[in-house]
Amino acid sequence: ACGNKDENNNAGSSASASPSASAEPSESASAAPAADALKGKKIALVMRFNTGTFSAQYVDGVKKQVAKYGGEVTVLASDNDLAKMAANLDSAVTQKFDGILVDHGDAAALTNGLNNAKAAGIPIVAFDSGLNAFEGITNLAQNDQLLAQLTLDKLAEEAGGKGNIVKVWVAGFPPMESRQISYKSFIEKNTGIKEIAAFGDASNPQLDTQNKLEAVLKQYPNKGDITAVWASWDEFAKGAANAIKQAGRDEIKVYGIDLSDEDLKLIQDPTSPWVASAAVDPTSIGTVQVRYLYQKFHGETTPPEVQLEPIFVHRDALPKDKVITTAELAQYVPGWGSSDLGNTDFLKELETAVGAQ
Amino acid sequence: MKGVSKSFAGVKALKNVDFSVRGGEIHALLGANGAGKSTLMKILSGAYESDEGKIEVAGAEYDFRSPSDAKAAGIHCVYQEVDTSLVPHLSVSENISLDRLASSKGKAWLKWGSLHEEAKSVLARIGFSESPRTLVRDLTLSEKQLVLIARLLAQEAKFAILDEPTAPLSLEETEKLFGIMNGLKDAGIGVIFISHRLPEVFRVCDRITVMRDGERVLTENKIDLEVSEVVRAMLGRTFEEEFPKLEAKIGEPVLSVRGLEAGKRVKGVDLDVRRGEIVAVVGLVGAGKTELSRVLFGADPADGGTVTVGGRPARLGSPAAAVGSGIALVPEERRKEGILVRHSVLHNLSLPILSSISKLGFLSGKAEREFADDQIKDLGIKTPSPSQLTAYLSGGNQQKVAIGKWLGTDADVFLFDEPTKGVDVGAKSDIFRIIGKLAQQGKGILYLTCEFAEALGLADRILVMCDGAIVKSFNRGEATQEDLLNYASAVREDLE
Amino acid sequence: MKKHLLPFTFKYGALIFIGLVLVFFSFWNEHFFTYANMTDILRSISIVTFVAIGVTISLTVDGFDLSVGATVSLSTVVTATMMVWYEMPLVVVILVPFAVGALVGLLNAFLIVKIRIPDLLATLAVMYIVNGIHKTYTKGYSIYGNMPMPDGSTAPGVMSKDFLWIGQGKLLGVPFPVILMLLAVIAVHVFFKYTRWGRQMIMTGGNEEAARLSGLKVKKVRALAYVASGVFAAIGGLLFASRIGSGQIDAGAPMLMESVAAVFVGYSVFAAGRPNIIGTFFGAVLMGVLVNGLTMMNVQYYNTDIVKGVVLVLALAVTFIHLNRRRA
Amino acid sequence: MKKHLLPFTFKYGALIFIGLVLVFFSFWNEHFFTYANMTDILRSISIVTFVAIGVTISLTVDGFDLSVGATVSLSTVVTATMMVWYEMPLVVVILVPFAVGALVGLLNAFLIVKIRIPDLLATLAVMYIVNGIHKTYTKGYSIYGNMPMPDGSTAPGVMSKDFLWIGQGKLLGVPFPVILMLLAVIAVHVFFKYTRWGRQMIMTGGNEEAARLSGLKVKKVRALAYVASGVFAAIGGLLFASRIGSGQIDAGAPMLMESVAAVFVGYSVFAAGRPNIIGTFFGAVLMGVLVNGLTMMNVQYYNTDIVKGVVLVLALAVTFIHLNRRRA
Ligand SMILES: Nc1ncnc2c1ncn2[C@@H]1O[C@H](COP(=O)(O)OP(=O)(O)OP(=O)(O)O)[C@@H](O)[C@H]1O
Ligand SMILES: Nc1ncnc2c1ncn2[C@@H]1O[C@H](COP(=O)(O)OP(=O)(O)OP(=O)(O)O)[C@@H](O)[C@H]1O
Ligand SMILES: [Mg+2]
Ligand SMILES: [Mg+2]
Repeated sequence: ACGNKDENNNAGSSASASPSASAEPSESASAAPAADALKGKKIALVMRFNTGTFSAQYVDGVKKQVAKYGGEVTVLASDNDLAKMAANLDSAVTQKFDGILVDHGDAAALTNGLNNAKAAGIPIVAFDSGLNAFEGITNLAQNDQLLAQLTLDKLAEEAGGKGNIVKVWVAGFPPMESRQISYKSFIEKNTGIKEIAAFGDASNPQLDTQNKLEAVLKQYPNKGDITAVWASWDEFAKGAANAIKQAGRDEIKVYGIDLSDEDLKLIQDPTSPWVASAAVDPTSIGTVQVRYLYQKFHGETTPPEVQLEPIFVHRDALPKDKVITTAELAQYVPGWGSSDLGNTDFLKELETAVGAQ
Repeated sequence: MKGVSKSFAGVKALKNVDFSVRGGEIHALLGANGAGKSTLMKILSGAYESDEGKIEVAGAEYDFRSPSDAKAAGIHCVYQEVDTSLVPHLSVSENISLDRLASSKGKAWLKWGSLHEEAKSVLARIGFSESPRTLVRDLTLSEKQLVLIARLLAQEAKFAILDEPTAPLSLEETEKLFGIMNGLKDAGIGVIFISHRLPEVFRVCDRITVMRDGERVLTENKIDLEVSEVVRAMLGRTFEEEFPKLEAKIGEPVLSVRGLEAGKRVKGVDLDVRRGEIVAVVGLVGAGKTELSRVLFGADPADGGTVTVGGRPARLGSPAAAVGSGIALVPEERRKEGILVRHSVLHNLSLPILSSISKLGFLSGKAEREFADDQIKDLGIKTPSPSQLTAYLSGGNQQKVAIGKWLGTDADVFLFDEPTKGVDVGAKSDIFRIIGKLAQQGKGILYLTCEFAEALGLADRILVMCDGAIVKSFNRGEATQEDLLNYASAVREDLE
Repeated sequence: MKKHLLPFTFKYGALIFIGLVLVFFSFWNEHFFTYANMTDILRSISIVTFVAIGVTISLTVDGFDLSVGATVSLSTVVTATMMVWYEMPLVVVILVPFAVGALVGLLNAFLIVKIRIPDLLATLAVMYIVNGIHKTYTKGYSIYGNMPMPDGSTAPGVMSKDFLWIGQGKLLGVPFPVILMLLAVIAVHVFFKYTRWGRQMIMTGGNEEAARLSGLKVKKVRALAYVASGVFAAIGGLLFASRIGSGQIDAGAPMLMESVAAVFVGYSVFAAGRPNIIGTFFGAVLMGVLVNGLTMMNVQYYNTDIVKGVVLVLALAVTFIHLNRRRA
Repeated sequence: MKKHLLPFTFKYGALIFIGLVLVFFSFWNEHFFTYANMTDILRSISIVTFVAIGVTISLTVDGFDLSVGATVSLSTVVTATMMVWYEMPLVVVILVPFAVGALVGLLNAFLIVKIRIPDLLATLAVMYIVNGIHKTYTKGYSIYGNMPMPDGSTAPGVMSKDFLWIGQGKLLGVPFPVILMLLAVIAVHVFFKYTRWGRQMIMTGGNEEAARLSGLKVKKVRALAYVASGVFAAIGGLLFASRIGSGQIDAGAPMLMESVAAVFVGYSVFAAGRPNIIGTFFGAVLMGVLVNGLTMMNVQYYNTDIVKGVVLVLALAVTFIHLNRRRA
C-alpha cells in the first residue's frame, strides 16, 4: 500500500488515431452467424495500474465494447507491480481465456507469458506496452513524445518564447521517460525559457505537488517570476493547479498531459490555471483495443502497430456555458473520441446482431 | 474470609482457608514461601477471583470481581511485586493517586499543583525526600516500595494489606513504617502484615496467623506464642530436618575473587570457594548479593578486580565468556532471567549445551532428549512431557529447570542467587539435595541468600555481606542466626 | 557545568536541531523564513499531523494502528461522495467521516481487546479490509463534482464552497487547517496532561497490569484509544478532500509511513523516548520544513528521502543513546 | 471425543481452511486445479515468500524489519545495473545484491543492537534511507537493457539470458523460482528446527535476557537475524529483476505489507501463535490462492483486498481465541 505510484494516465488517445500501417481490412462477411460464433468470448484485461479516473474510464471503454460484442471481461489488476502482472498474464493463459488485452505492459516482463499465450493460440492486443518487436501482437501506442511536444509548444507560444518554468516530472516509467526526451529538446531549442525548479513524486502525486509548488511559489513571490508550470501527468497538473489557484497567482498557467473527465472539468473552469492538456481519450483506447481483438477472433489480419495520435485540448476550444465530459468532447475538439479506428463492417454488424438479441 | 480455595493450572494454592481481621489490630500473616499468603491477599483485594469461599466485611457479604470492588469496600493492598503496581514513566504524585485517577468517577480535570501538594504531605509522613515530580522509573526499589505505602496512606482505607513491605526497606525506613502502622491501628484500621522477618513481626503485631501449603494452620494472639512455635507451624517440622547436609570432600580453591568492584553495590569483595565447598553469602535484602553474582557472571560490568576459576583468570565481559570460563548462574528472578516461559522444558534444558549436542551446527535430537530425560528424572521435575511449556510448571519445578540446564555444562563454579525464593517446601529440599550433590562432584558452590537459616543448614562457610562488602566470615557451626543478623546489619547500625 | 550541559542538549536536542535546520534554510534562501512560507509549511503538514495524532494516541496505550492510512482513504472518498453523490448538508458531510473513523476504530478495538489479536496483526488485517471497502465503494473512481457515474448519469452535487474553505480558507490571515491542527494538538496535549482520561491512557500504556489493579477498566480505555485513532485519521481524510477539492482513491496510502515517521521523530523531542503529542507535532514540522526547504534548494525528491531517513536516525540515536545510558 | 476435536481443529484449522479454499475454487472453475495453474500460483508467490522469510527471521528474534520492501527495490535496481550498466558476469550479478542486502541488514543491526534504537523506529528510518539510495543511484530511472542514459549515451549491456532464466525458466517442468523458494523454505525450516544457530535465534526471541544469562551471544544472534532478513529481501529483489527482466524503481514498496500479511497468517498455521517458516509459506500460498481464485471468479480487485483482510482476521481470530483460552 505504501508508495504505489499510479501513473494511470498516460494512456492515450483514442480516437484520432491513424493506423500507421493502414491495413484496415474491410471485408464484411455477414455477421449474423458469426455473432453466435463470437458469443460469450471470455477476455482477460491484464493491467499494470488500476486506480484513478483514467484507468477507470479505460476499463469502462473496454467493458462496454466487449459487452456490445456479447463477451465478458475479467480485469486482472497488478498494483503497479510488474511481477504480479507477469503472474496475471500467466494465469490468464492457464485459465484459457479466449483473448488477452494488455495495458501498460513491459516487453521484458511479459515476453515469456506472451509466448505461452501465442503457443496456446490466444490472440493478444496490447496498449502502450512496447511490444512492437513481438510478432503476432497488435500494439496500440500513444505517442508520448508528441503528447509532451504539443503541450510544450503551446506553452512556448503563449509565453512568447521566454520565461521561467517549473517542471513536475518523475522518472521510472517508460511514458514519463519518453516525455522527458521531448522536454529536453524543448529546453535546448527555446533558449529563452528557463527551468527554475523541478520536482515530482509518484507516491502521493497530487498533494505532494501541491505542497512543493507552494514552496516554489514562496521562493519566487513576485508576479512574473514564474511563467508556467509543465506537468507531465494530470495527477501532477491537478496538484499544481490547486497550489496556484489557492495562492492567487493567476498569472501562472499550467500545461498538463492526459485528460480524464475530472481534468476536463478543471480545464473548463475559467478560474483554474490549468489551461491545456494533450491526451488520448481513455475510453476510446479501450474501445479500439477491443475492436482489434475481435478482428483477430474473426481471423482478420491486423496491423502490428496502431498509433493513437494525441489530441491537444485548450480551454479556448471548450464551451463556456456548460460543463462537458470527455464523451462530449468530440463536439468541440475535432478528432477526439470520435474515431472509428479499428471498426469494420463486420464488427458493426456484429454489434447490431448482438444488440438485437 | 471463609472457606476460600484457589487453584492455578493444577497447583492448589489455597485450601478452604478461613481468615479474619478486626479493625484496629495489626494481624501478621506468616508462612513459608509459596504457602499462599499473597494469593489469599490478592483474593481479598479483588486482584484474583476465588474458586470457592466468601468474603464478609462488617457483616455484609461481598463478591469482589475487580480491585475497584474491594477498594469500594475499603480494602487496600500493597502488593508484593512492586513493579506490577507502578507506572514507571509517571511521576511519584500520580502513582500515589493512581486509584483516584483510574476511577471512573470524580473530576475530569487534573490539578497538578494540588496533586503534588497532597503527595508531598503523604510522603512527608513516611520520610520520603525525593520530589513528588520525580518519575518512578528513576527510583530505587526501596523508594518504589515507599511510594506504594504512601499510596495506601492516601486512601480512606478500612483495611490495609501490606505484603512484605519491609523486604526492600532499610532498618530506618522499617521503623518509620511501623510507626505508620501503629498510627493506622490507632485510627481503627485493620492492618494485615506479611513478612518473613520474625523478630519484627513479633515486635509490631497483635495477632498471628500461620499458613502452610495453602492451609491455615494457626491463629493466636501474639502474647500466647513463642517464635519457635510459629516456626514449627510454618514448616511443619524443625530446622534440622529441612537442611539435610550431604558431606563432600573439600579440595583446592576453584573460584578466587580479589578486590571486585562494581558501582555502589559491590565494594572490594575478596572471596574463595574450594572444590566441594558450599559457601553461603548472606545479607539483608539490598546488601548487594544479586549484584555480586551478576558481576561474577559477566551479566553486569565490573569496575575492577580479578576473578580466577580453576587457576585460570576468567574473563568477565559477558555471560557467554563467564560460561566459557566455567561459571554458571542460577539467577534470582526465575521467570524473567532463569527460564524462557514460552518455551518447552526440553529447549530450556538444552539451551546452555547447544554446542555440545550439535555436530557441524546440527543438533542431535537424540542427545538433546536424552539429556532432558536424565535431568527430569534426576531432579524430579514434575512435567507431563519434556515438550511441556515451562510456563505451566509450578514455581519449584521451574526453578529445577533453571538449575538443571546448567548441569550439562562442565562448569566448575555454580552461583545460586536465592534459588529457593517462591519455592515450596518439598521442592526446596530437592534443590538442597541437588546442590549437595554438585558439591560432592567437586564443584564450587556460591550460595547467595537472605534466609539465614538456609545458610546455617547448608553451607560449609558463611560470608556476611553488608552494603556491598564482605564484613565477616564464619565456618560451619560457628555462627547463630543472631550473629549473622548482627553482622548483616552492623554497618548500618554503626552509621546511625 | 558540563554535567548539566549534556542532559540539556539531549532534552532540547531535537528542538535545537529543528532550529538549526530553519536557520540553515533561511540563510540559503531569503524567501524561506517568511510568514507566508511558514504558514505554508504548517498547512502542508496539517493532514499528516492529524493522522499522526491518531497514531500517537494508539501508541500511548501501547498499541500500533497500521490502519490509519486506509482510514484516511476511506474518509476522503466518503466525505466527497456525501457532497457529490448525495448532496448532503455540511453538517452531515462533516459528521459522517467522524462516524466512519469511529467505526474503523471500533473494529480494531474489537479485534484487539475482545478477540485479543496482537495489535499489529489486527490493524494490518483491518487495513486490507478498509482499503478494499473504500475502493469497492467508489468502484475505483475518484470522486469530484458532477462526475459522470458508471451508469451514464452525472453526479448531482459538487464540492461545496463552505467545505472547501475548511481546507483552503484563511482566518485572520492564518490558514484554517493550521488553526484546526494547532487546536487539535493543544486539545490532545491538554487531554493527556490535564484530564483523568488522558492520564488513564498513559497509565494503561505504561503498565497495563498496574492500571488494572488500580481499578481501571483498561479494555475500555484501549478501545477508546483506537476509536480516537480512527477518528483523527478520518479528520485527516476529511481535510484531504477539502484541501484538494476531490476524493482521490488511495489518498491515504502514503500517510501511514509519513505519520509514523513524525511520531517517531517526536520520541526524541524533550528526550521523552515515548509517544507524545508535542513531539509528534514537532516531528511533523521537521519533516515539513525539510520537504519545503529541500524543494527550494531544488534537491531531487529521492535525495529528500535520504535526508528524511538520516534525520530520523540522528534524532533517534541521540535520544536512545541518552536514555539507555541513564538507565544503565 | 469432543475434547480432542477442538484442539485438532485449532491446530490444523488454517491448513483445513486452505484446503477448503482450494476445493471451492476447483469446483468453481475447471482450470483452477490444474498443474499449470498450481505452479503459476507458486511462482507468483515466490518473490513475496523470500521477503516473508526475511521478515519471519527478524520476527523470530522479536524484531520487526520494516526496511525489507526498500531492500527489495534497491536489490532489484542494483542487480539490473550490474548487467545493463556494467556488463558484469553472472556470478557478480548474483553476489552483489547479496552483499547489498547484508549491508542493509548490518545497518539495521548496528542501529538496533549497538545504538539500541527500538526496532520499528530504526528500520523505518533505514527504509527511508534505502528508498532514497535506490532512487538516487538510478536518478529515478528504471533500468532496462540498452536504456538511454541521462547523459545521452546508451547503456552498454542487456539483461543476460542466463540471468533471466533464474526467474523465468523451468527445471523438469517446475518453474525455477518455485524450486528456489521450496529449497529456501526447507533450508530455513531445517535451520530453525535442527541447527544450533536457529535454536539460538528462537530462544533469543523468546526472552533476550534469559537467553543472555544462559550464555548466548544475543547481540550477535540478533545482528545475524537482521543480516539474514536483508539478504532474503535482496534475493527477493534479484528474483524480481530476473522475473520481469528489468530493474523497476520502487518495485519492493508493496512487498512489505504483502510479506507481513503472509507471515501473520502463518502465525495461525499449527496454531503456533508466533512466527514460523512453514506457517509463512502457507500464509503466502493462501494469499496467492485467494488472488488467483478470486480473479478467476472475476471478483473486482478491490474486493480481493476485503477478502484478504477478512481471511487474515478469521485466521488470526481462531488462533488467538484458542491461545488465550489456553493461557487463561
Ligand atoms: N499466577 C499464578 N499462576 C500459577 N501459580 C501461582 C500463581 N500465583 C501463585 N501461584 C502459586 O501459588 C502458590 C502460592 O503462592 P503465593 O504467592 O500466594 O505464596 P506466598 O505465601 O505469598 O509466598 P512468598 O512468601 O514467596 O511470597 C505457589 O505455589 C505459587 O507458585
Ligand atoms: N530494580 C531496581 N531498581 C532500583 N534499585 C534496585 C533494584 N533492584 C535492587 N535495587 C537496589 O540495589 C541495591 C542492591 O541490590 P541487590 O539486588 O544486589 O541486593 P541483594 O542483596 O541481592 O538483595 P535481594 O535480596 O533483594 O536480592 C539495593 O539497595 C536495592 O534496593
Ligand atoms: Mg507472597
Ligand atoms: Mg538478590
